[in-house]
Amino acid sequence: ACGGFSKKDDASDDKAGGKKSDVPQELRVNIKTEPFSLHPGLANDSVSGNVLRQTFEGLTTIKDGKPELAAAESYEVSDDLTTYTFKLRDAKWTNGDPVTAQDFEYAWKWALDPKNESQYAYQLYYIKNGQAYNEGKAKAEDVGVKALDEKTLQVTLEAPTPYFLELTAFYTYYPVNSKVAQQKPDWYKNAGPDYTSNGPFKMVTWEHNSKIVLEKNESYWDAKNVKLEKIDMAMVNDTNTELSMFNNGELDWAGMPTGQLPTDSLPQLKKEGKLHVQPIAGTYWYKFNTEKPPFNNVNIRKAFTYAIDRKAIVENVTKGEQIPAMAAVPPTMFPENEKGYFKDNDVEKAKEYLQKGLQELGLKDVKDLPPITLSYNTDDAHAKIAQAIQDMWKKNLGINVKLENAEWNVYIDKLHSGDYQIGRMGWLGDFNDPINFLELYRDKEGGNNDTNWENPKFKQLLIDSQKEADPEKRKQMLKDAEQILMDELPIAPIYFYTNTWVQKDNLKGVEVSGLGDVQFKWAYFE
Amino acid sequence: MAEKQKLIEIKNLKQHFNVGHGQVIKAVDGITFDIYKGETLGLVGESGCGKSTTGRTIIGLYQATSGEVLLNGVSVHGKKSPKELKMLKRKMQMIFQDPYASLNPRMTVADIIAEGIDIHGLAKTKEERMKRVYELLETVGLNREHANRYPHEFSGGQRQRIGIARALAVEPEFIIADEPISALDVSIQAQVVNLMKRLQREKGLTYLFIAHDLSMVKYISDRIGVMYFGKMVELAEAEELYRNPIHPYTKALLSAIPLPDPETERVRRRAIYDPSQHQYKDGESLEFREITPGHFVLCSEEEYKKYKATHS
Amino acid sequence: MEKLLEVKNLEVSFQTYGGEVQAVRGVSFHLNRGETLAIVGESGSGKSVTSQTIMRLIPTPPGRIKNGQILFDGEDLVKKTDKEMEAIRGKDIGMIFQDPMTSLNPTMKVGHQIMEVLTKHLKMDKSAAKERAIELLRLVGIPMPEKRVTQYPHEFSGGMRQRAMIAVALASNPKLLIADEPTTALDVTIQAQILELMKELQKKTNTSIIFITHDLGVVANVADRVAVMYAGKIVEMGTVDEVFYDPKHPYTWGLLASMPSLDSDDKSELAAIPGTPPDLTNPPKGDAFAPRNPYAMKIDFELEPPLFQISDTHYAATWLLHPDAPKVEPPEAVKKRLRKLSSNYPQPVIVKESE
Amino acid sequence: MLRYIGRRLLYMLLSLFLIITATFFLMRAAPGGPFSGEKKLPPEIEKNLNEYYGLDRPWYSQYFDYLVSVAKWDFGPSFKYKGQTVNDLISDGFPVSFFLGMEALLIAVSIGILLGIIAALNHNKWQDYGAMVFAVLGISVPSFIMASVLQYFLAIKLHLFPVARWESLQHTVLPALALAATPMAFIARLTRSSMLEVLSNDYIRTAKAKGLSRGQITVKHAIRNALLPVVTYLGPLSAGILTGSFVIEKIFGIPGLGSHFVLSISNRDYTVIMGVTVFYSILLLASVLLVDIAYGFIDPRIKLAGGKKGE
Amino acid sequence: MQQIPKEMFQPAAAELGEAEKISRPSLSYWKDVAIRFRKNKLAMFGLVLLVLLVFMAIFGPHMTKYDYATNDLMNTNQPPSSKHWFGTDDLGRDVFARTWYGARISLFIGLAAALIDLLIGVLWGGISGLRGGRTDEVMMRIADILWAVPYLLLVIILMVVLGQGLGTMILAMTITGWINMARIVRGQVLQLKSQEYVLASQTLGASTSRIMFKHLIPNAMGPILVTLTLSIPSAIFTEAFLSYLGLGVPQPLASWGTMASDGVQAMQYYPWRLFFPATFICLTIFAFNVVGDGLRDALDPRLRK
Ligand SMILES: Nc1ncnc2c1ncn2[C@@H]1O[C@H](COP(=O)(O)OP(=O)(O)OP(=O)(O)O)[C@@H](O)[C@H]1O
Ligand SMILES: Nc1ncnc2c1ncn2[C@@H]1O[C@H](COP(=O)(O)OP(=O)(O)OP(=O)(O)O)[C@@H](O)[C@H]1O
Ligand SMILES: [Mg+2]
Ligand SMILES: [Mg+2]
Repeated sequence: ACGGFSKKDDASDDKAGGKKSDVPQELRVNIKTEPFSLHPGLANDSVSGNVLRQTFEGLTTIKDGKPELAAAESYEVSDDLTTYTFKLRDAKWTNGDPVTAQDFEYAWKWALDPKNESQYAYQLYYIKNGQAYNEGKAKAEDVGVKALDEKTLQVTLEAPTPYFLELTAFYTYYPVNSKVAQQKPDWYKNAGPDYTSNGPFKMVTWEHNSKIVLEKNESYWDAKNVKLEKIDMAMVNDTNTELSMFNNGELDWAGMPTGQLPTDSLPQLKKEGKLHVQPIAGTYWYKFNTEKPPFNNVNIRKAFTYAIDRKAIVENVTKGEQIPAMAAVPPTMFPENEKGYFKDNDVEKAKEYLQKGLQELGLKDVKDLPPITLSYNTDDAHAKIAQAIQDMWKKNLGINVKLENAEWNVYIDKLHSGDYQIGRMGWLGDFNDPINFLELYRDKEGGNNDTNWENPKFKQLLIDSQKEADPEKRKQMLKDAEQILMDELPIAPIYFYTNTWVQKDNLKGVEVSGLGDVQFKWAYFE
Repeated sequence: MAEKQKLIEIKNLKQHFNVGHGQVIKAVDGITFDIYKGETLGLVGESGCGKSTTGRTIIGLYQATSGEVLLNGVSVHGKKSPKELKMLKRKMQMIFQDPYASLNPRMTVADIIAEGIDIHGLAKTKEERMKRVYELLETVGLNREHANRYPHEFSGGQRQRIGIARALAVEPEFIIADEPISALDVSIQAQVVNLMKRLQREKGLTYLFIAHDLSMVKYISDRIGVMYFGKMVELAEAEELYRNPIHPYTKALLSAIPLPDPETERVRRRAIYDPSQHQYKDGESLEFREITPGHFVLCSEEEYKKYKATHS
Repeated sequence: MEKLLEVKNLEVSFQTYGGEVQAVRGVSFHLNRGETLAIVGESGSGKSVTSQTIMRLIPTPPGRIKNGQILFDGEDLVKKTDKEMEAIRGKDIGMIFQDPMTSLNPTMKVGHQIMEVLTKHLKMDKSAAKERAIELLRLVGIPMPEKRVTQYPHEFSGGMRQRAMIAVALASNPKLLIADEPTTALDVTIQAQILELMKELQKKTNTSIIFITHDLGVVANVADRVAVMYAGKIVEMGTVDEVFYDPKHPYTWGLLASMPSLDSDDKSELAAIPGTPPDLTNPPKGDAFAPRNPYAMKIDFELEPPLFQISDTHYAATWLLHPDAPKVEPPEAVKKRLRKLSSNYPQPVIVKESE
Repeated sequence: MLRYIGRRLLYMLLSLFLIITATFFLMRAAPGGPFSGEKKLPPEIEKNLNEYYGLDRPWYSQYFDYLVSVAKWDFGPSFKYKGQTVNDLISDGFPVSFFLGMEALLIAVSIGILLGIIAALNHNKWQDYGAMVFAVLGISVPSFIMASVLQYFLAIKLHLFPVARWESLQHTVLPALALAATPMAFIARLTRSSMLEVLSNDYIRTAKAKGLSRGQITVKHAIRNALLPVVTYLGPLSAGILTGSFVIEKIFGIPGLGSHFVLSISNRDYTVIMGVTVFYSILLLASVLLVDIAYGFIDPRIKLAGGKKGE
Repeated sequence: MQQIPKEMFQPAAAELGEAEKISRPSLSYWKDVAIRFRKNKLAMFGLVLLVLLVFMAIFGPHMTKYDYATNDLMNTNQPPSSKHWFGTDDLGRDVFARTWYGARISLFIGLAAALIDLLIGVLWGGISGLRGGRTDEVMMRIADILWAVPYLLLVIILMVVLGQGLGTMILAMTITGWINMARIVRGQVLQLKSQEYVLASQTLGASTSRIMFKHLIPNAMGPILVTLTLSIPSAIFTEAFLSYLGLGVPQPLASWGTMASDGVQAMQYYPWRLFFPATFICLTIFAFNVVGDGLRDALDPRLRK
């Protein structure tokens, strides 16, 4: 395959840039909390991501759901799909240093270096010897990233990775100014001259736990397309306050992806026509512990899964125009999954399966079922959904389910150790590929599986798909795998996530990706 | 008073208060005396000279700075089991100088008086308890209607009587009466004093009677001690003390007693005590010496000779 | 002579759950400038309540002035508001309370409690007030007053607290000093000193004093006139000589007789008045003293005695003065005191009919 | 006195040690760890991290190292906020919390005492009832509701104050009020109750007899005697309020220390948990000591220092 | 002068016994308190209010045909109406039914926590203050330590070790709840223990417990009652906080605390979800406060109306 994107013309930008308006180009958003770290190699949370995405730029960037070249000017892929050679464009760090291939090499190896406390180093495991180096089994030189010269970066992968370009837009793949970083290891701790970045904005203020102020980076290669002069990021971790601030004119944007809207406000906002909704790559599901009775029985799992009225939940409980999920992979990746693999709220079938399941378990009646507990981590939204579903199971199946909530860490501990029957979980895509959702259930021991479910066919399909170069064939393999997942139902999907927000009417050009990431590079006020 | 049996022995008792800034108030500064079974020892002296403190230290409300108090030969202040302590408490009682402060504002008079009865289980039934309370009320010149009232509803004298009734309730052997009658009118004073005497006769009670009213002290006491500035300056039989006061302070005290006779009052002259009149030399040791049998005075060697000469 | 204070038919009672305690039941007396009136009487007879009522200090509720007038310098204090009373209290009328421990603020230095009066009424500045406070403490016979001003009440002995109270009351040279048992906790030498101090002050500033005490010796020493109270009423009132040398009321007899004598060596029982005082919630019909009165007559249980006037200054409320009453002998101890007083009327006159 | 304080300081050190120990072991006993996020980390990464932060060493060595570093007043790096040390977090957050806390304390104490006094002086009159209704609202409405209500009415409806954030003095008013409401109400109730007690004492009568006005009596004689319970309450309260409140900081987006108390625990950010706990404990122990010393000043009859009476 | 028959002036023997009239019935302090309390109208009103609340907690849920748990997703967030008297919540459940179910839990929790706080706090503070010296030092430092150890952590551990349940919840609620009370009581005891009447009782040989319960605690009742009335709302909301940790009442059961903290999120849109639970909490606290005040007044014989 060959690279090269149909480079988008700057037509739209000209339009906006052409008519100089006197509206102050200052954006005020809320990022909820202090970012854990603004070092691309250390960041591991969405807040940090939301800031880094404005101040840094990777080889590519996601626009309109597709990777688009950014720091790289062009790239080439070897035929075996394992070697990428990127040509960098002439770009500068905020301190005037040129952005070089060495900066990328340095950054990636830094993150993989086991001596550095990078939590997201595994995002770089696709690179050859990345994992081995991180585990201390290989040397830095062995890692498959190399600056051939100032402007050429060669990346060798462990295996063909069809979505590698998407990955390079992720913040762990961002470059770091190696000159500064080597001299000043503390460069990333505060705003200041040492904090150098290569993105459309530069950070001028970082008051910890209080706010971050970004200003337009004049030395950014695409500065002429950046309209915003300033972004003021508040850290207010309260949904009601956030919306109130927006209503009071203290914010220009409230809600996802940087913040969040209170669930109770959604109907009214919708009614007033203010609410923006966008589906994103994420699925909310319940996991069954397939080794604990009665959920070791597939028919019982089916009964429980079919007896959920997802439509009622998204319309009346979550209210964010989420999409009822009768599949695992979000429609942003598999558009046909809006329909799914089974019927929503199929009470008839559910009852049938229940009977079948009971028979198989040798039980006469639902009363003979062992006590069933539905667990979730404490959160208003989870609680509401759990109560709604509890009620549905009671009405539809006549089964009384106990609810149990716990603090996050306690809960996750239980889930990972298999000390649960039904547990709530959600998954937000890291990159734009179905594999990200399916491979969770590839291995019984896989860290995020928790269901103790494993299926050899499913596993094989996923492994094979990695080597498949033909996107169509690959997609089919993944769909087949998903079909298996939906037949066996170790999980009961509930809905696909959406992003909901409100924004100033005259704010345009904010780019929210299918993964739910936001970029303000192209944003402007009319 | 054939065989005088010592009930209380006080040996070189000292009670110093640390009032901060390194200052120490020597409220009681080394006093030694005995109280015999069945007698009344009167204690008089200038206000602030340490009478109350002596009483309170004897009964163990203060931890003595030094010295010893023995009751029937047993030290009062040593370590004791709760039971022993309780028994000891029953043997000794105190009538407090300040009638109001020593009554719990939230207890009825009946409960206050019955407290000792309850503590020591002296009444079997409720009726018996109330009967005792009524008796005691009447004994001290109150009436039953008062049983259900609260201390703040009483006049000063009435409060004092409640305190007396409380002390009597446990039938102690030894009562320290700290100005028990000064707030009472004379007729009630007479009643109380009669009562105390009667109890003494009937039950062999022993009293340490602290008061200012010298005529009453003289009337009730067998012996009288005179205190001045933390020290006992004179101790003698009541009659003897009145007739032959030796220490100049005692003389001043006696001369200051007001008499209930307007005419004599108009002409009475009182002696004034000036501690410097002793003209003690530095280093001169003052000791409590017996001038005539049973009559002790705090004096220097020189004074002792002088007193001895004039009083025998 | 000019009247400074005139109390007319004062009635004070307390509303308690058990009923109304009629603490003061129609008390009338007056006080001239520069004069000392001693009030003696049975404990609980209403002496303190009367004096506190003059200051308008009885707690309301439960206390209530039911009736009467208190004319001070011609103005009726009963009608004054609290605000108006503030200007009089402490300045024109000083008061020494009976209970020195609870009457002093436990958390305020003694000196400060004295200084308060000085700064409030005499508008002294702090250092002057402190000087004066030390001086006052010295005057009332407290040794080392410089040290004592900075101590707290609980570090004082009972008598010292009382003297501190006296210092507070004397601080502003009041026109009227009400001393409620000011010397009960004092030894006789200090007592004498205090009495002298008060007399001196009286001479200097023409202060009038109401002196409540149980010590008849003190009464003899300080009083110009004496009022004897029983069960909320004044039962006898007269000059000090009249009351000591020619008492008319059997209760006064009882009082005088129950004192032990200093000179005698007599250890026989004191002549106490038998019985218990009446409960003022249900004051008995007739003469309140009757049940304890060995001279009681039938009428004493029926009718309250009227007030008889024996001389210009001598009053007593007892049926014994009625012409129809049998002549009775007072007890021995009283008989010894009796003298013929020339000022007496030939016959006692009823001045106030009982109702 | 000095000896007493010296002895107390020793006890404080001992307490601090026990607090640290208890917290250390409770923290380690709690499920989860600083790196358990939404998505489970590959075990090798977790191993690296544990090594990096020394969590792989045996507990006793970690524990003793920790004690040593506390003694050096160095709480180490935060596990979550990479690049920030716990000392940074405290020195960033505490001034903010302190300022806000002081403001709230001032409001709570001044208005609380005032209300209490007014209520007591007008016992069972309308002022008393009014103050009581006010106090009941304050007591029964916790700060998170109070904050939202204040925000809704004063910021959103009336636009008197900004909704949130920590920018100017104006921004501090609402959070301070929300923070102060409950303590204020409680102080008012305490003051009222002990004022009533005090006002029925004889020395108040004496003060009246001196001709002091009601105001003077209250200020000079009554308050001090009535203050003891308030001071008792104020000790731990001020330690708590000055180190910030999670709820208030969350609702108003205030960069104070308070949020770390809760977030560090949810995050299992071990060093931060220990750091803020130690910091808070020191404040608490100190304020409790101050309260005890204050007792002696308020009521000279209370002698803590002497131990036994009469010594 | 009015004529009086001569025979009236006959001497009459004084009958001393006569003076005794029917005295007021012999009442104990506590009966006295009860009588004084009953005379206090406001306090009685508070008591009636409490009784009413308890009554509603028992019978309220049966007054409506709706159940506290049944969802009605088609009718979520309905304002109060003749059908749903207090409206519905965001799962369409009847707020009226939930409020009175919640009352059961919250009233129980409030009372239980208050009682336990009272018991432990008063004893702890009382002993600490009365004994003084080292005992005081040790006891108060224990309280400080408990107070300083992060509560959240403590509760998480409790939850993990003991699991969910009523016992764990009560334990979690009281583990630090009593400390405030202990501190207040200690302060009072320190102030009161040097009072003369305590000394007087000591000379009578009164035991420590007697001095405490007869003398110190009755005289410290004012602050104790005030603190107690504070501990009730704080328990009600602590329960809501514990729910957050999974230690509260299991959903879908409601308590006033959880309803209010839930409702405050929706305050701007569906105010009734906050209004009802919050109002009833306030009413409860109001009732407790006036009862407490009435009790305080009744306990103080010096204050009489
Ligand atoms: N607050 C009150 N409530 C009810 N009764 C009261 C109150 N204060 C005083 N009394 C009653 O009023 C009567 C008079 O009391 P008062 O204090 O005037 O007596 P007194 O003559 O001063 O006695 P004493 O010489 O003993 O001080 C007493 O019977 C007392 O019980
Ligand atoms: N708790 C205390 N702290 C400090 N000093 C005290 C304390 N109690 C008493 N004193 C001092 O001790 C001395 C003696 O006091 P005490 O009460 O024994 O006198 P007293 O002889 O009873 O006098 P009074 O006849 O006036 O009651 C006084 O100087 C007093 O100030
Ligand atoms: Mg004394
Ligand atoms: Mg009196």
